[in-house]
Amino acid sequence: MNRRDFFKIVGATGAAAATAGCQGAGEHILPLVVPNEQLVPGVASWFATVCRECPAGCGVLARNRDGRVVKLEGNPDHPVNAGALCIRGQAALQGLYHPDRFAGPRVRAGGGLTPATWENAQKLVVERLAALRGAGKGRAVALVTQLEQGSLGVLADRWTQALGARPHVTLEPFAYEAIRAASRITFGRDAIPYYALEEAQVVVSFGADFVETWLSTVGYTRAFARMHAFRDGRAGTFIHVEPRQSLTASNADEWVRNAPGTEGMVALAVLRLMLEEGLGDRRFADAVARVDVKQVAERSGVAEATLRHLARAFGHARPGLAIGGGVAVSGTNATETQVAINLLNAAAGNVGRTVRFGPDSAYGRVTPYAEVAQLVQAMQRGEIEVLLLGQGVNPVHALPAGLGFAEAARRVGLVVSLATQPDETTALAHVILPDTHWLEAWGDYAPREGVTGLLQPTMSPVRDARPLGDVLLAVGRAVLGSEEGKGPLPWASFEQYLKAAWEPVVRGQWAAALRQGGVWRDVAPAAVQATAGPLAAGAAALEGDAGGFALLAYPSLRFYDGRGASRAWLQEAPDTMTQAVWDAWVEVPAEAAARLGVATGDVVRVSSPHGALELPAYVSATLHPQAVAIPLGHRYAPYHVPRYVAAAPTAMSPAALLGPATDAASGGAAWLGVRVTLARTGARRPLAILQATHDQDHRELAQHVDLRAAREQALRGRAGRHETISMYADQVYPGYHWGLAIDVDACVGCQACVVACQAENNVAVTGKASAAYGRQLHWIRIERWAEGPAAHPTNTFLPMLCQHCEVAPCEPVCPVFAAYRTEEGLNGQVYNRCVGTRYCGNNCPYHVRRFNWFQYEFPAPLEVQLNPDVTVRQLGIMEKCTMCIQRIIAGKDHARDAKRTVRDGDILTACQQTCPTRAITFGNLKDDTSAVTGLRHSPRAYTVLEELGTRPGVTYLKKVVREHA
Amino acid sequence: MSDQPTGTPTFADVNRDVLRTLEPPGHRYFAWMSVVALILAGGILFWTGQVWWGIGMAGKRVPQMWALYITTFVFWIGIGHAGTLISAVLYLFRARWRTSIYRAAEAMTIFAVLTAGLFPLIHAGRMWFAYFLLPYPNQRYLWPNFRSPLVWDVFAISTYLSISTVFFIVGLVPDIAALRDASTGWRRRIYALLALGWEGSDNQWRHYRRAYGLFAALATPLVLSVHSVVSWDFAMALVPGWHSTLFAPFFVDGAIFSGFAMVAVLVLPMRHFFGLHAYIRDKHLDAMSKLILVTSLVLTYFYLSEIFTALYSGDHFEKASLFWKVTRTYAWALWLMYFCNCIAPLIFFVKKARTHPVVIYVVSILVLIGMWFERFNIIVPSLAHGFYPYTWGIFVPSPTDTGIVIGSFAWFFLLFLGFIKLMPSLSIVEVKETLPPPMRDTRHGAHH
Amino acid sequence: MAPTTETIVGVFAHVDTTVRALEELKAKGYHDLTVYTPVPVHEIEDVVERDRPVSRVRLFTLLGGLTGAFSGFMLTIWSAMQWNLVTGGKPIASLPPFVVIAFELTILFGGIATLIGMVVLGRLPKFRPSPGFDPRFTRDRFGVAVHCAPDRGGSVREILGAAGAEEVKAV
Amino acid sequence: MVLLAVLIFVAVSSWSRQPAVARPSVQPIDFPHVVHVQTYKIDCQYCHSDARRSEYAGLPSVERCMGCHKITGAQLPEIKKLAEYFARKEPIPWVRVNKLPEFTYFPHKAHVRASVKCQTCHGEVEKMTTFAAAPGPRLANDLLNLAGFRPAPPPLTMGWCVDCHREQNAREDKKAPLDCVACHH
Repeated sequence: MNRRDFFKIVGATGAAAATAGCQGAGEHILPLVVPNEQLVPGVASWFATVCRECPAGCGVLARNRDGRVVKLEGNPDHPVNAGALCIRGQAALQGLYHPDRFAGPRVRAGGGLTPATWENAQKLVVERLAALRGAGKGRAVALVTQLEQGSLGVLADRWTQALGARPHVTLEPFAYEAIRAASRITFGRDAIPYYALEEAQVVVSFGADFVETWLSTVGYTRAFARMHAFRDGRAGTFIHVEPRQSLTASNADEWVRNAPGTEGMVALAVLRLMLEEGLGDRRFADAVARVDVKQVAERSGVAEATLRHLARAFGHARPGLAIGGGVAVSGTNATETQVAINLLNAAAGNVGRTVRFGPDSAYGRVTPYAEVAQLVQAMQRGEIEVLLLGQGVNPVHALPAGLGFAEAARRVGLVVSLATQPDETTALAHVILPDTHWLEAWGDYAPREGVTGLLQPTMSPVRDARPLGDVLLAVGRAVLGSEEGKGPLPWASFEQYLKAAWEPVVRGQWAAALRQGGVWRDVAPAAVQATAGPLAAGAAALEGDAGGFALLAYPSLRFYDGRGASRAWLQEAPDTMTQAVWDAWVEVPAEAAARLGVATGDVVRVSSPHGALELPAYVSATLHPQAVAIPLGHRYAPYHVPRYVAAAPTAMSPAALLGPATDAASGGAAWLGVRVTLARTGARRPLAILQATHDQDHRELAQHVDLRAAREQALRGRAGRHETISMYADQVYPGYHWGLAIDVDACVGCQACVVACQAENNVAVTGKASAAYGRQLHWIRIERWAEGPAAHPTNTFLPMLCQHCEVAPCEPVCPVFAAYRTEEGLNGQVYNRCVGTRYCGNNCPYHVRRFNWFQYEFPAPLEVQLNPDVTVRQLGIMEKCTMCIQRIIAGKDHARDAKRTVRDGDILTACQQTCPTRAITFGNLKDDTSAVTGLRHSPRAYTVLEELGTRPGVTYLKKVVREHA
Repeated sequence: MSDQPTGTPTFADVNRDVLRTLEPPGHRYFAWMSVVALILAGGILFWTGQVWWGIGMAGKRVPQMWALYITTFVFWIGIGHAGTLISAVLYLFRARWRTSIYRAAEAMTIFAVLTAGLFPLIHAGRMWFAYFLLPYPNQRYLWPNFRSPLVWDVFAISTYLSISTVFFIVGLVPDIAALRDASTGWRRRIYALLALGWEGSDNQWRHYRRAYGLFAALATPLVLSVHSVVSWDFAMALVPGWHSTLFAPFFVDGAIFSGFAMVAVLVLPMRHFFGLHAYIRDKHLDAMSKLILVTSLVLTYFYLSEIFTALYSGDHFEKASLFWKVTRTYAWALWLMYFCNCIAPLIFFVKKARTHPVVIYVVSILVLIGMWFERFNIIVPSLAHGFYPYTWGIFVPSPTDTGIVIGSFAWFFLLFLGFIKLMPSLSIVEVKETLPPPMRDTRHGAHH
Repeated sequence: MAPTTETIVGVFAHVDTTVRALEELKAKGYHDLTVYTPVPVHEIEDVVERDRPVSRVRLFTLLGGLTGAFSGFMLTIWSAMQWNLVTGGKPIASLPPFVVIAFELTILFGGIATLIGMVVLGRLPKFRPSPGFDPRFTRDRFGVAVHCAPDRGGSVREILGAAGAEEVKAV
Repeated sequence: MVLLAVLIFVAVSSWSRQPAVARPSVQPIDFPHVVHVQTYKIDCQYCHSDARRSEYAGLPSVERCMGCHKITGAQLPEIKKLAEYFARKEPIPWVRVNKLPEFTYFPHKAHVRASVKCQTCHGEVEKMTTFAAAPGPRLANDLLNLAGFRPAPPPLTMGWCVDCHREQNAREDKKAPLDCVACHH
């Protein structure tokens, strides 16, 4: 049990001892040499920064204890995420403390990479660059980074200009270029607008997977909740068109399954029918004059009645909103599809209302894929001598194999990677100059116009790393032979450059801006005019065996383009739809599976004209019969093998199957571009699937109520609510009575709470075999319960955690009082008293108690992340959700300092804090004014397995289903 | 005693025959001994591994937080019961046929309880903290939770072990005295010590007899309580398939059932190898067979009523659990159990079978298997299909828990093998009691 | 030692002869007798126990049992009061489960008390064999030891012999 | 038999329980509390300044020590050591004396707020030349308990904490928590 274990960080960070707090484990305790006013040992301090796990750029607060960051939370002031954080943001810590992180510069000698000093490593680069510059071959130098449009981007541009190198390339595999192009075509504006979901009455999404990855997942999920949740009284309608029942589709009131690549024609048909119904702007009538609805219905497999119904629903919406994304707008016909969607919005008069140009998304600044392709061609031709790759870019893994980046890179004289940890691309690098993790770095990032977040170091670097900016400055000056303060790159450090760049903006208010996490202002919507010529969108053109299956390669909620895959937390957090962990899979439609004779877990060979992949099958009843789906981004980090998974498969990402095909109109990569054939290999690779069944067997775990009924109950209250009677006197609560309320209607199943809890409570990672055998340790889990026809079920997501029962079955059976009832209404679990009889685990009807089957390890330096306020459990101990008791204690402590009692909002549990849809509410049930008390008495309130009379302290609110769902 | 064929053994014969069983054993005996010891060593090795690496070494999981260990624990406790039943209950009923087998049965009880007692330790995640379950004043002011059936177990089993041991030793004293007077050298000195200077004087006998009767009177309710308490480990829990008031009598009957099977398994070889046919006669076998048959029938009744309640209650969870057990993954274990416990013993309706050693032996083995699986079927499948569909799951035994369970059998037989060579496995005194006391005057010939 | 009383032992092979001897001795007013038997034989007991109270072992048992029951309830209730921890919404002193503990302790203490009773009243353990004892008595012989004044020895031998003792000896 | 088992386990318990450690401490600098507290009457919290605001009491930064010792006793050998540490910008590797088990949460803050004197737990530090503590569970105590005597639990054991909390609650209107998870979570 190592806790408050500071000393290990000294091993981790060179300079830690000097800045360290004082509590050492075991023998020594180290005082500060010079007191650091920001850090009081034992007291958390918070630093605002910006999450860079994806281009959404959410605001983050980093909790620093004793000089080390132990938890990330959303920045409540930040306009994009307003305090919430997604699963990847929560797991960013594991990038910071990643066991595989480069301990310092590396230089390739012979086969492998060998450690080197910064001086030597940089010298290699400098000499090469200087030589090229001398020879006037500056164009042979290319700098590729992830999307950096802030100060760092500008600096990079300066740097490339100063060295006469090729223009700085920003590489984002999912750049939504089709949306840009379509905006250009329809509205004459090259931008990705802001979609005001929160204000729409009806949202029709063509594959836009905003719960998973689309544009700004936290931001749009929040907006969606506001437009859709019954709680806020809007109860808008959400219709989703996609061949696969994705997580987003499961959240739709109506999921329309269409043939892959036919979203465009569906949109046009809807537009035509809408206009026929006399709804919407007639000016667009001739645009769809040539659309044959019958033919569309037949090719897309969407019944004409459904199309008409969509048209009516959308047409009547005041306002509505049509959005496109995911596979729908990343096919070979992506732009046409998006144009059609734009027209829907234009005709319905949503432009300027729910479609807002002005606060444009940062995605609009990504270097076009066409230019990336050109760079790769140049590399192939051997025109590139030096290639610098920033962190976060892993083209070998993330880009379609058809692009041939790997081969091209082999022809580059000097590949310099600034990655923080090894990946497929660093395997090709000659020099590695490890960049600092974004939690250790200065910077700024503007996710959309008007919102600029500031990054600041939240702790001293865990590894010997230098920020990209500093490296560029140092190298640049060395190449140019100019010294500090002079020349085009005069700044001593990137930090200095950043502050200089910001001075005119903040005008001395730097500290305030830092504290707030950035600066934001409202951006007025720009007026745009929609124009359209006649359209006839066809289906996406797919290469490969005509009899094959359309390959749906979609970005994964957990790994995005693969950046997240090295985090064990994300690997062990189940994919909500399949509940699978620690492996990739190919989703095979049931019909095809039956034909091939494969069951879930049988390895299937997926072949396309560009490659083949062997993956275990996941048989899906919902997937379109002409499609197979494989999530992008699956890969393992070196330390995962064999610690958590037996062996690392050669490839798990469908990028290996994709060709060079692009969407002609936009030049964007075509993620929907090939047909694949399936073959049974006979091998088996059972998937670790955590949920035994999605059928709740009439046990009413996840309940729902019809919208009309819900409205009525909201007015009149619900009749016939009975209290379970008990032989014993009700418990009296002298002080507080903590309770939790979970709105099943709001939960979208994004799993953010699962990882947030894991980070907060030192929950260990168990690995594939253990997870598959029901030994995972998550204190909270998101269950998916399916109802209705197998091919078209309605999914309900039920967050399940310790119910903190008043009449808890787990307590009386414990022989040593390790499980008992606290006088504040919690189920206490005293780890150091637990003997491990596991009786409580059997007797808990919800099976939410977790047992430490082994002594689980936290590979260095991951143990540095452990929350000092929570005991790390030894082997043989039972553990479970504590409602974040450490936060409750802290909250009460602060209240006492302020000489008052705890109020709503003083205490947020980790799961509640991170939830993008505010589905979870914690509070004091004795306080009649508290939110949780209100929810507990809501007509939608119910408790799981109520008939057992356990009287849970966790209340659930029924999901509200729409009439037509 | 009209059914005695050849001449009734005299008191002297009894001493001779019983002492014969204690003669230095042959190599066959040692061969058996070493085999058993080897298996035991394996079990211990597995246990060490489990303590070192964690309970995960055993095949347990969510939802089967309990599995083979508790199964075997209950099994052994059950075995113990026959011993006490024979020595105490039948004593009170003055069933004379008990005398020739009760010593072995009692020894079996103690060894079975000793074996069972290991399992809670083996089972615990942190067995080095098992002393938390004991009520002793400590600096933490902490006490066990007396509401927990597991603490009841601690009390029930330690009491059971203590009382059975006392009972056993008291029963031995006069016999050891007999050994003392029949042996010489170091053996004599040891036996002299253990005999506490027993002489069989009238004064000793009168208190002895009274005390013995009282022990029997105490042991009888105890034996019933112990297995009831064990059954409450399950009945007190919420789990569908456990939460039943039927369990206490159900378990007690099952215990006696399996216990007698074990007695047969132990006594028949003894009879064969030591040639004790004069003492362990067909009427003994017959009586045992009859008891096995009766308890089997009662058990069948319990099985039926268990199913009936599940169906009749209309409780969705109970029904679901039942149907799952009967039809799914572990159905084979269930049907095997039904065969061994309900069908196999029916052969004892045939008179010949009741006295045929081989038949009895085979049936007994089947019964033991059946009863082990009864506990398995109560624990593993019930947990596999509980209240919460998300966590439904299948338990797969691992080398560790299998090894430890097998080791426990080795441990038991090791103890028993040791016993039969060191202590009179037949009660000299009580056997003599059943014989007609020597009379010179034949007018008193007919014994009453 | 100078014998103030002498002990005469008669060794018998049969029950009826032993009984006859006892009857005879009692009739002649010899009451200080010790009878050794390999097994309790009720014919003999009838004679010996005739004018004796029932063994007092049962009192020990009763007291032990009561102590057990009492301490069982004491322990459980008192210890529960130490922390007042609520489990499963049940009362602190929840009697039904405590009955189990009390019951087990009743049996345990009762049993141990009985053992003590037997040992104490039976004068066990005996470290030196009593003079009248003979190893044969644990096998198949019955012994009657008469403690009498030295001068009465003769008649005792007579009685024993007449009753049919295999052997009569003074020790 | 049962009693025997109990005894054995109690014996086991005395080592298997993680106690509060108590070692005669050999410190890198021979720091006399007695001088600072008695002679110079320095308040505990002047140096251990985190006690009132943090879970930990905290140690004075080397800089703070130097604050006085630049002048005061600068020539003394022990102070010279201090100066060296400061010159090297190195923390002083003090040897830990009081340590609770990892599974026990003890916030100094709450106790200072409840105006508990440091000496209550740390002993008469003001009289110590070298700081030492003799806490921790002892087998003797368990055995005495077993024998029916109730020795006062030794310092920094659970029973000792609990005694104090109970007294507090009995006396003033204080609310010292007796909830297990208040300290064990």
